[in-house]
Amino acid sequence: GSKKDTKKIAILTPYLSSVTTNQMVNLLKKESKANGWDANVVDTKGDVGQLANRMEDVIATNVDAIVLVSTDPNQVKAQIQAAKEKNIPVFGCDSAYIDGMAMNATSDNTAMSKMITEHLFQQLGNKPINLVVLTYRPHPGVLKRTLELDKLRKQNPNVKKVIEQQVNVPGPIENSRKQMENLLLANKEDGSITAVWAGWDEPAIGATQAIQAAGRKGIIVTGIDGNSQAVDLIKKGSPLVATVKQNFTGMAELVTKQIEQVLQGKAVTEKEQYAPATLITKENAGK
Amino acid sequence: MLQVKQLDKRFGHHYALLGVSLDIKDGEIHALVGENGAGKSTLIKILTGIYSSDGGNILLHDKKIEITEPKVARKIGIQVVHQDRQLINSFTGYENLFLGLTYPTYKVGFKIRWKAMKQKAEQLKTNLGISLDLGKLAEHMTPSEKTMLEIMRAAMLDCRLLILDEPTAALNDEESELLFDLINKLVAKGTSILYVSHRMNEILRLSHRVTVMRNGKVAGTYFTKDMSKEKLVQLMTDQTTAANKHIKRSVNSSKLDVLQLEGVSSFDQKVQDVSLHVKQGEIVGIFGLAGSGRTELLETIYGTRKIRNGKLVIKGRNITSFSPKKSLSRGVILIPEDRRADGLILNMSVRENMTLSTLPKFSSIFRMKKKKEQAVVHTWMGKLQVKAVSQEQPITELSGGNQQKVVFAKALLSDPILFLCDEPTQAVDVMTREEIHRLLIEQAKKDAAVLLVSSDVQEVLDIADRIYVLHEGKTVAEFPNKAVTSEQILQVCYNQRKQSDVINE
Amino acid sequence: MNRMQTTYAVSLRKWFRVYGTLFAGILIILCFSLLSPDSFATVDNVINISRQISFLVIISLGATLVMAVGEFDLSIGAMASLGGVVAAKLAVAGQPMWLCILIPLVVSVVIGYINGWIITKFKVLSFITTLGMGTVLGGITFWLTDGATIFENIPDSFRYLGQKMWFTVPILSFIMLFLTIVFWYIMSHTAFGRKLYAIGGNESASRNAGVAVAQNKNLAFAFCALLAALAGILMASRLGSAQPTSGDGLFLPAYAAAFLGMTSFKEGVPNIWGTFVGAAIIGILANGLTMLEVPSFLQDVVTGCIVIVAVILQKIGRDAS
Amino acid sequence: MNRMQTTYAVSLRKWFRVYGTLFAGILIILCFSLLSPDSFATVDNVINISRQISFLVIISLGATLVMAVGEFDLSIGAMASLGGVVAAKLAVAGQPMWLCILIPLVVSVVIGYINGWIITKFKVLSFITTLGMGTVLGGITFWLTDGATIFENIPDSFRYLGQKMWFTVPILSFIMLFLTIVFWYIMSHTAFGRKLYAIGGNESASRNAGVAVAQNKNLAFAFCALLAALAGILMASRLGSAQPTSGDGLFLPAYAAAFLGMTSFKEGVPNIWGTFVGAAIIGILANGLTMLEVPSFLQDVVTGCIVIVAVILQKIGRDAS
Ligand SMILES: Nc1ncnc2c1ncn2[C@@H]1O[C@H](COP(=O)(O)OP(=O)(O)OP(=O)(O)O)[C@@H](O)[C@H]1O
Ligand SMILES: Nc1ncnc2c1ncn2[C@@H]1O[C@H](COP(=O)(O)OP(=O)(O)OP(=O)(O)O)[C@@H](O)[C@H]1O
Ligand SMILES: [Mg+2]
Ligand SMILES: [Mg+2]
Repeated sequence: GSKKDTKKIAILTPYLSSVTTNQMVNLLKKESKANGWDANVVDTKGDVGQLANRMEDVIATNVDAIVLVSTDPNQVKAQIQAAKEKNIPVFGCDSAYIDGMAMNATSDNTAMSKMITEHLFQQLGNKPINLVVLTYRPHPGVLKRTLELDKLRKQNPNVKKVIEQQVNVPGPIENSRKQMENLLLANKEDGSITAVWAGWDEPAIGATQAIQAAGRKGIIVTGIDGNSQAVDLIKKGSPLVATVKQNFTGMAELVTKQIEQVLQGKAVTEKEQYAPATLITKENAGK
Repeated sequence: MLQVKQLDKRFGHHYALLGVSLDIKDGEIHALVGENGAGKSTLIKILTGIYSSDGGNILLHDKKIEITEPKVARKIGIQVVHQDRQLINSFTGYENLFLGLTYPTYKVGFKIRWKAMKQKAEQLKTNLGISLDLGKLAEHMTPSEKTMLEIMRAAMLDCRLLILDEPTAALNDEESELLFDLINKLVAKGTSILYVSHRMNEILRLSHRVTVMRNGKVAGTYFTKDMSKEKLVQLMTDQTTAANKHIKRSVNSSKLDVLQLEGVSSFDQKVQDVSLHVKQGEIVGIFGLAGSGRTELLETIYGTRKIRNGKLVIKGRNITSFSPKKSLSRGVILIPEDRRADGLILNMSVRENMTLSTLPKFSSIFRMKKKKEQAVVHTWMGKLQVKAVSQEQPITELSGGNQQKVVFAKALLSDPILFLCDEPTQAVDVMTREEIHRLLIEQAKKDAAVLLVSSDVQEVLDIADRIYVLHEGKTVAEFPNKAVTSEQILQVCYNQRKQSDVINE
Repeated sequence: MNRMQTTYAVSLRKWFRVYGTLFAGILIILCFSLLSPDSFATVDNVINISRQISFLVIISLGATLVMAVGEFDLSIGAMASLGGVVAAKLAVAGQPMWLCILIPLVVSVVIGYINGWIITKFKVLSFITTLGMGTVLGGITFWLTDGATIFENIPDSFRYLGQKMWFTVPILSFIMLFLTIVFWYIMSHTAFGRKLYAIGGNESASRNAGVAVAQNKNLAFAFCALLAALAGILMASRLGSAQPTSGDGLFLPAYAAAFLGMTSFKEGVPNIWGTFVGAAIIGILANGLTMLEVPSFLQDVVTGCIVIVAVILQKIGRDAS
Repeated sequence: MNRMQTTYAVSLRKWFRVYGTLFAGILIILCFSLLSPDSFATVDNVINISRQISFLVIISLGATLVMAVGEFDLSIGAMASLGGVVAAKLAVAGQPMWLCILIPLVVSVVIGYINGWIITKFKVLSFITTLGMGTVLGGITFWLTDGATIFENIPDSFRYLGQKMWFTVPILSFIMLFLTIVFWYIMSHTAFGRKLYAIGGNESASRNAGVAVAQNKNLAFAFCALLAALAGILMASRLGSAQPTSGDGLFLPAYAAAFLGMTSFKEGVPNIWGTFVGAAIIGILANGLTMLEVPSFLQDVVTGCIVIVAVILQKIGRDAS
């Protein structure tokens, strides 16, 4: 810690351009301001190597706390250790917990994936499921969701066909829309595609747009994250039927509370904390 | 030592060489002459492994050899100085000498032994009697220095046959003399020389035998002592031409000045305090040693080089802003020294090159008037007798002389009142040279003015009405071209140089 | 061989040399048509592809222009993103559609001109200058959006250009074709185009021939930025949202298209129809491979290999002649 | 002006011209030192920066080599990612450390050589060839990792090079300095290096003089790929994990560094120390701006502007002389 009065918090993320990460970072900034802390946001545009560098920089400037947003801490293990040596607590927000960190607040990716996947399967009932998976496995959170999907779909005998496509980042909406358009044309018969499972909301939006534009019926889409564009589409009764709203506000609040405690010299309440996610469907989308 | 038998080379449908045979003896200076595009450079490129032949044999000491790549040619002792300089601009003279050779290195660490390299180079310099600062970067060397450097490079290896492709094209007389000394030294050591040049005087003076090429074929090999300039020209062109003697013209002194310079200096001081004037209908020659700033003077007038101070008047109008575009609109055009680098768009066709300066004539805002363009280009190709398959042929495929004709056609299209010609007949065959001279005189007759830079005193004396001598960027003398001799002009150049040497000490 | 045969072979080779890449494209289309006749070789899919490649074609046209003058513009991706974001912000602010399009286009022309001005005025490398400019633009875009995607309150009118059809053909496809033809015409049939090519061929000779080198180069950069911004705007219109990094992904494919195009039509010279074919090949590959449900990683491998093979084949065609 | 003054002014200008970028770098360092003396201008931070720029320097050295022969390699980012992933996979599979490093390096040399071979054999543009190769490599990396980051079961030994210190200096910094010196030596003092420069200076003259152009170019590409893979391996070691896209972010900065470097030391020629300074400037900017808590978007704007201004200043220095 430093001797100065104003506490300095560094908020680091590689994915500031993602809607949800952005939302959390803004909340963290706001909460910090309310607490009288000086918060500095560093974004590395998807580059984890850079994130490690920037983390070292803020460690060198002796900040009072570091918050990693939407980052896999395994990728900055060495830097977390370095921070620990200098007694700088590292908090995770929508990240994960590993040794050396103070705590992490997140939605449980696996649980969210389970929630949405089961909802999707339930919607389709006993009909054969021809599934398109739009995902991006290099993202650690999305990977966890995808792995859970892999598990669940193997258990479900109704799943007949799975087409997995990696969505290009940057530009996920445009890219997923293109891919979906192509897949729709490749599978013209009704029922040849019955569902789209998207690893997060942006590809879900792209896919929804493609389905709407093609005027195809009988395909449902799900996303994860609950960003407002997606919620809007659900509300309007589009093919996008559900998403899981992560409680980003909750996460940011949890982290802020823990930072407060640590800065006062107290210990964290719990190393891994979950902000419960909620399933958003047409019924509760308006609220 | 070297025999060439029935060599063929085809580019597309067109034969650049057809059944060419030639033999070169030990210690002989063998000259090769022919019009532009006769195939001289092509033959040389085959001998040095740059092109492969489409038929025929090459024999070295009666043994058949295959020269598949430049390396092979060098190994068997064939060295060459190409028509276009083959140097690495960012390298010093020393390093250029060792290009493609095994550098002297330490056994441990492979470090180049720079000292040994320099010693070897200096030694060679002494042996050949060349004075040249090898520490300079090639890009800072004058054309003659570059030529010397290339010859030194050829001499680095065991050199049994040295091929020189127009080595004197960019040299003036003084520098050429240095080169001839060098050639004679090499021949005395038993080296054979294959010498290509458009300058008949050199050929007649230097060579033992001469082979004449015409349209990709050999027109014959002769002993030089049986030859004369007229005979050679006749063999080259296969026709008898009336020797084009210089017609002394008199310029009406009441004519107006087209160009007036008063105390003009360029920003980099390559041109200093130059005053001169050119009248309508007048051809004014500018002579000076290499590096005396002639090119720079023309560039300053044309607007590619920044002017520092002085007054420049064109047709009575005081000029204050300069750019090639503005110069063109005032009727001033430049025929640049380095055709390929500054005169032509190499990946464009003859047509596109010819009309580049005058595009507004052939276009509205919305489109090119292609028909008109084609018609005009056709006319000019006919007028200047440009040898090309069609006006759509890429300009690179034309021989040097024909490229120069296109440059002239481009200039003439813009109806200039003032020609700035920098070495306009460089690397151009005798016939084309006469044509270019005729062309300039014709333009002068139509009241255009010509400012002509040439490294060839004879050329200046042949067509200029008045001559300025330039030295270290300053005009040091002015002669009307009456009863002045080349000796007198050169005298001024050298004396001036001595004078300045004295001042510096 | 008899004479006629030879001539025939020669002209075939020449055709191959000049239209090599086009040929490769046709070959790819044939393959896909055979492998998935029901989905690939359909009118719907042609329309689909034409819409999908429209952004890429438009941005590649700009890349072609600066390549024609012998330079590079590495800021086109960032410029596209900025264009989309500015347009979307204006739309959200309730500005009329024509202003939403016009303002970013004007901004882009200014930025492109500044690119050109720096490069021609100080005679610095376009590579490093536009790399720097791209970074600056990325920062500005980020500042404008706070890093977030803009999608709330975008009026329907903003989606018109990107999502509507005329006579069952997307407006986007019309715009793309229209621009391709316009720029082909400019480059091949106007004095301006001729000057750009002359500058790219030999800058110093062009200057000596009275071509205003700096001015024309600046214009090329301005056009390039304009086209990039337009691509970005149309993309935002199509998606009904603007992401701060949406254009970045277009940068490498745009140059891939232009370079593929250089091997076609006008050998070794950047040219408009070549670029169009190049962009189409890239788009068709992505479309066809997705339809064949080739796994993502294999798609990359196949695309990369086909690009390399197309270039090589075309070269072999040339050398043979 | 009196004679001595002139000479002085001239030599100052010459210094500025030759060391312009270095000067810009020093100026940047001074600024940061004044603005944040407690954190920027510390020994710790110097060590920190030296570690951070090590990957960039290493990959940029490779870029410099291919630029020296007048070509480009756009596959270096993908090569770095692949190198890191292969090394990490081998480490997870329990292979000894030396094998984990050696195998990806050997693979990279082969790939680099293939790049060179395609380019020299078929005389195709390096730009499009390596763009294609980069796509292929990206696909392979994805296939190897299934898109996921590799971090589980990576033994500690794998982290050694990337995380350990010798005498309080990170091994990474030693490696970077060592390689810089080695490649400076190669480029400036061995026949191989001089040949590379000769090829870049005038390819046809070099060929005519008997330099084995194709062979040396292939070697340049092989070295370039080697250095890229090494950067990727070291990055994986440093992070203790390998991401399938980790190297991609190095691609543009590497060329920015090399181009910045071209304006230094040896004017207009890619050179090792210039590249080093260029990479250092990029690294220092990122470090210093973060320490000053400049917001991300402003960092981009500032970085972009400084790069442009550095290049312009250096040019002005040149023109004045
Ligand atoms: N690479 C090429 N492609 C096509 N044609 C060529 C090529 N090189 C030369 N030619 C043609 O071959 C013929 C011979 O050219 P070459 O350069 O050998 O002439 P030259 O005798 O050296 O002329 P000059 O005196 O002008 O140098 C010319 O008609 C020329 O147009
Ligand atoms: N690129 C350059 N950089 C530095 N110095 C140069 C450069 N080009 C030429 N020089 C020098 O400038 C001086 C003038 O050269 P230039 O060749 O243009 O003169 P010139 O009178 O036209 O002679 P010529 O054309 O017969 O060689 C020479 O001393 C030459 O070494
Ligand atoms: Mg010749
Ligand atoms: Mg000259």
